[in-house]
Amino acid sequence: MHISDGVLSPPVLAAGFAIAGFLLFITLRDVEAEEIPRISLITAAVFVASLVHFPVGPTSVHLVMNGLAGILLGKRAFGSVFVALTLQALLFQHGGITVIGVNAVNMGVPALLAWKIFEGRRAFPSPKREVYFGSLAAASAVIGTAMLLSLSLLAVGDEFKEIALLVLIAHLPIAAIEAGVVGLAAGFLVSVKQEMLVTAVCDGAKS
Amino acid sequence: MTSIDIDSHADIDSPIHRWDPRAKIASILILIFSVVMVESIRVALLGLVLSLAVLLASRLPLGEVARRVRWPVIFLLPIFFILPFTAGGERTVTFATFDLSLDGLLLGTLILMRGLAAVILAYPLFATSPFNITVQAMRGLKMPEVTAQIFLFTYRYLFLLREEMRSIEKSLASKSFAKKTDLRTARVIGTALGMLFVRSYERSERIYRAMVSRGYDGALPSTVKFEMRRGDWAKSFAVAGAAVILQLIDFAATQGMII
Amino acid sequence: MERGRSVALLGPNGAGKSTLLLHMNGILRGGGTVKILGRKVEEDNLPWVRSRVGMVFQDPDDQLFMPNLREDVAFGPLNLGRSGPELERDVSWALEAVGLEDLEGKSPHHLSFGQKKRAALATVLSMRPEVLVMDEPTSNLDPRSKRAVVSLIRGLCDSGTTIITATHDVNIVTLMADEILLLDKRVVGYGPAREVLDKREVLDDLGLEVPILVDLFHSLKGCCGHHHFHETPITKEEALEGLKKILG
Amino acid sequence: MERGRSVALLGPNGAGKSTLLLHMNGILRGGGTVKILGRKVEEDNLPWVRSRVGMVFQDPDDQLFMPNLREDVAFGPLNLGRSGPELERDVSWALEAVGLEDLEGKSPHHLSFGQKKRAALATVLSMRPEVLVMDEPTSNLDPRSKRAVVSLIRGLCDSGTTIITATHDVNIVTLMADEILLLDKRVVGYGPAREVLDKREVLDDLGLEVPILVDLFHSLKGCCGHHHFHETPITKEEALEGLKKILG
Repeated sequence: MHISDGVLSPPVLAAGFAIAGFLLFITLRDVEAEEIPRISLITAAVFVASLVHFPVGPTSVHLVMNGLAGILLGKRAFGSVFVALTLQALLFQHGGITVIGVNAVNMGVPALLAWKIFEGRRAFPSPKREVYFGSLAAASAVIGTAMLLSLSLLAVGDEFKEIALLVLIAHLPIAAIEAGVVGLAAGFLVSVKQEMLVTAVCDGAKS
Repeated sequence: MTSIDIDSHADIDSPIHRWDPRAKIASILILIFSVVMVESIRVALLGLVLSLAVLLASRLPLGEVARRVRWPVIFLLPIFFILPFTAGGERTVTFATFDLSLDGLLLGTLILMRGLAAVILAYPLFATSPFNITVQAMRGLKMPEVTAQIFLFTYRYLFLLREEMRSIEKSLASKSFAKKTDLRTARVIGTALGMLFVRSYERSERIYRAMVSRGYDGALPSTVKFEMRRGDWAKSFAVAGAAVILQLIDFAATQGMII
Repeated sequence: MERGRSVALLGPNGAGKSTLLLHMNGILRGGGTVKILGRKVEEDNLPWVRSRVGMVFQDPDDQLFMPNLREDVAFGPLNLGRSGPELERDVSWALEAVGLEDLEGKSPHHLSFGQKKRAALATVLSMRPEVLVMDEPTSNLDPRSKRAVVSLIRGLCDSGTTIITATHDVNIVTLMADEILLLDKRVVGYGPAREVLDKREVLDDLGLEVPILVDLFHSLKGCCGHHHFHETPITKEEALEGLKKILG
Repeated sequence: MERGRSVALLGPNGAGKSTLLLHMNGILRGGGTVKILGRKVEEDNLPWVRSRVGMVFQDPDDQLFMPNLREDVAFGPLNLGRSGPELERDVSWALEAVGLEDLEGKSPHHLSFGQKKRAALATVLSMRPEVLVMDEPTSNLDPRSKRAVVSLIRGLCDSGTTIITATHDVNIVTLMADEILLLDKRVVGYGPAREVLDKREVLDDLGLEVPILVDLFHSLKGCCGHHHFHETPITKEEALEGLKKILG
């Protein structure tokens, strides 16, 4: 879920761009040539995955997938989220151009958080650790996003208090679904293509 | 599903299409930021009119625009309807048993108009050049090389991966799978997405090999060249000037200098 | 179309072969109507259609997504509500039919391309479809794997499954299909394989290859005026028989 | 290997064909040494190798990574430092060679599969390689597109390009290769196409198909003891010629 153009105040927009620019700089400055196709393809896949509908009773929700981006790309996830959000704004008008900075922070910082949480799995020898930590990472990423989103709205003014709360509540079922889907996807990946998860570890180790 | 091809109207002939892409992007961006920052409803209305003027000048199909504003409106309408109940303030109108905040209603209207104007402007901003030209122009405006390349490759492979995802979904449907709100659905979607990611990862390795075998070493060569002509400068000054004037009028209006 | 027959759809790229196949499974629906086993394919009876029509897509990667082969093969029957020994039986049968019973615990992703093609077929066979629809089942296979698939198709056909295959491969089509439907946006020809493949001009028009043997014997007829053959041979055995007769 | 020859690598899936091709371009490097144009492929001379050895992979989508066809075709020459009219000439020549000059502004996802295959070839041709290495250039193509690719390969070969192709397609290999290298983890055989394809047992062992015509004439020899053919015919023309002689 992202904020549209026209809602936030200039200071919030500016802060969004400043933080996003800074994070882009530090997470992408040492990218090697061979990483570029990988980051791009995973970004495209995250984009496609976020178009998938999941049924919730009579209605359905879109997946957010910033947690999965964090798991797969490590610190590169921030750039990935930034590019995916910009493309979503251009192609689907989800979000908007002036809020790219804020939205990138709201979704990209929790993606980095998800990466760190997922890294925590290595202290546990359980064979199912990828599933559990994947779920935890994904749920944290969604809830983190919802909280940052609410904060951005509150920064505009008190009149957004109720809306901010509503946003937070609306994200709870999404967090639950995302925990399930991403956890199982992480379990699948570790059994089929382990190096996809290990790579993220290496990138992290380098930084 | 919505079309994700933004190149389809890039070959129309219009003043916006003929504009140097770097100048076009910079100027329209300035106008968009100016529009979303106005505080006065009347000036926001003026901003909406300006954005429509740019849109008309671009000769882009208007039906397409109507479709594009749908999503932001779905996002903004709840705000528009909730704010009158939550904003409080001194000016209220009593409607049935509710006290509606006039300030909330005005704020909602302002937000809706600013949002609409920004979305309308975004369309001529990006749909009047093919996506790769837009990215090359962004490079001309100092977007870093790595980010530009990720944009290009992500955009290129979005279409392919979307086809792959659709094929997977067709295959699920043909095996009588129906999504439900349950753990098995989460498992099937989780592993199907996992498969999509594995394939994407492996494809990225093959792509890198193909790039290296054709001499890639991290830099993306381009044949695209831009040149600013007199007309480009004129259009840029007009649009950026409009953005500045909008802010000046807004300042005057919020200070009570004009009504 | 009769039950237990094998029909091949032949046509150039973009002739609508895959589209027609998708219609048979109700995944695409459009203006006209498609009838399967005597019933129209409609929204109401989609579950019925999909339980009877099995669909094998061209790219096996699109169809294999479970963590191991056995789960993938069990996926369809599970969706149809089968369970217990019935499920076990169907899954094991399908794995044996394609000769992959030893690999059931493997992740499909780690199989070779030829194995994946067969695995994809098994995931559909396990649903025990009455009609089996296949898009390019032999494409990209090496000759040994190709022969394995062809003999599997023949076997299924003999045991009463109706088979519809879209293919480019004119040299192999005679081994696997009784009838051929020529497609180029619309139906251009339909008939027994032998007759359709003998129509050189029609095939040329569509940019399709004339099978190597048909081509050879046509040319032979053309240049030497020999009429030793009642019919143009379409299999090696027929060609050999014919040549033997001539040579005494 | 001589310059301007066309060699086909034949072998079953997993025989190491693609791996060998990758070594030729220095993308993979391992224990042994690979020599190209008389020089070893080493870290130091990789740019030299890559400017001379053009590599066409099997899946065209992996090679068309630029936003439109012209930029994709210009990618290689630009990396080699070409520019201006020289660049223009190479790009236009490559696009014309594959017959896609009208589509140069299109993005890859608007091309058909056959067009993509040819486009991928153009992206490498524009580098004017002396050695052209291709992985399954005809796979998944319909017969018309296949013929177009084969005649393109022949043309390049005639104009002095050395061509190395990995393929399964034994029936088409005679049209495009002078020599065949049989591969199954290691080199199993090497020689003129005619001789290699005549070795039935070796091909059978590898699980490869015997070309249809070779198969037919072998059987003919086997059953009737005819020795009218000095050599087993490998093309339709040879077969026709031979049969004509017999039939008088």
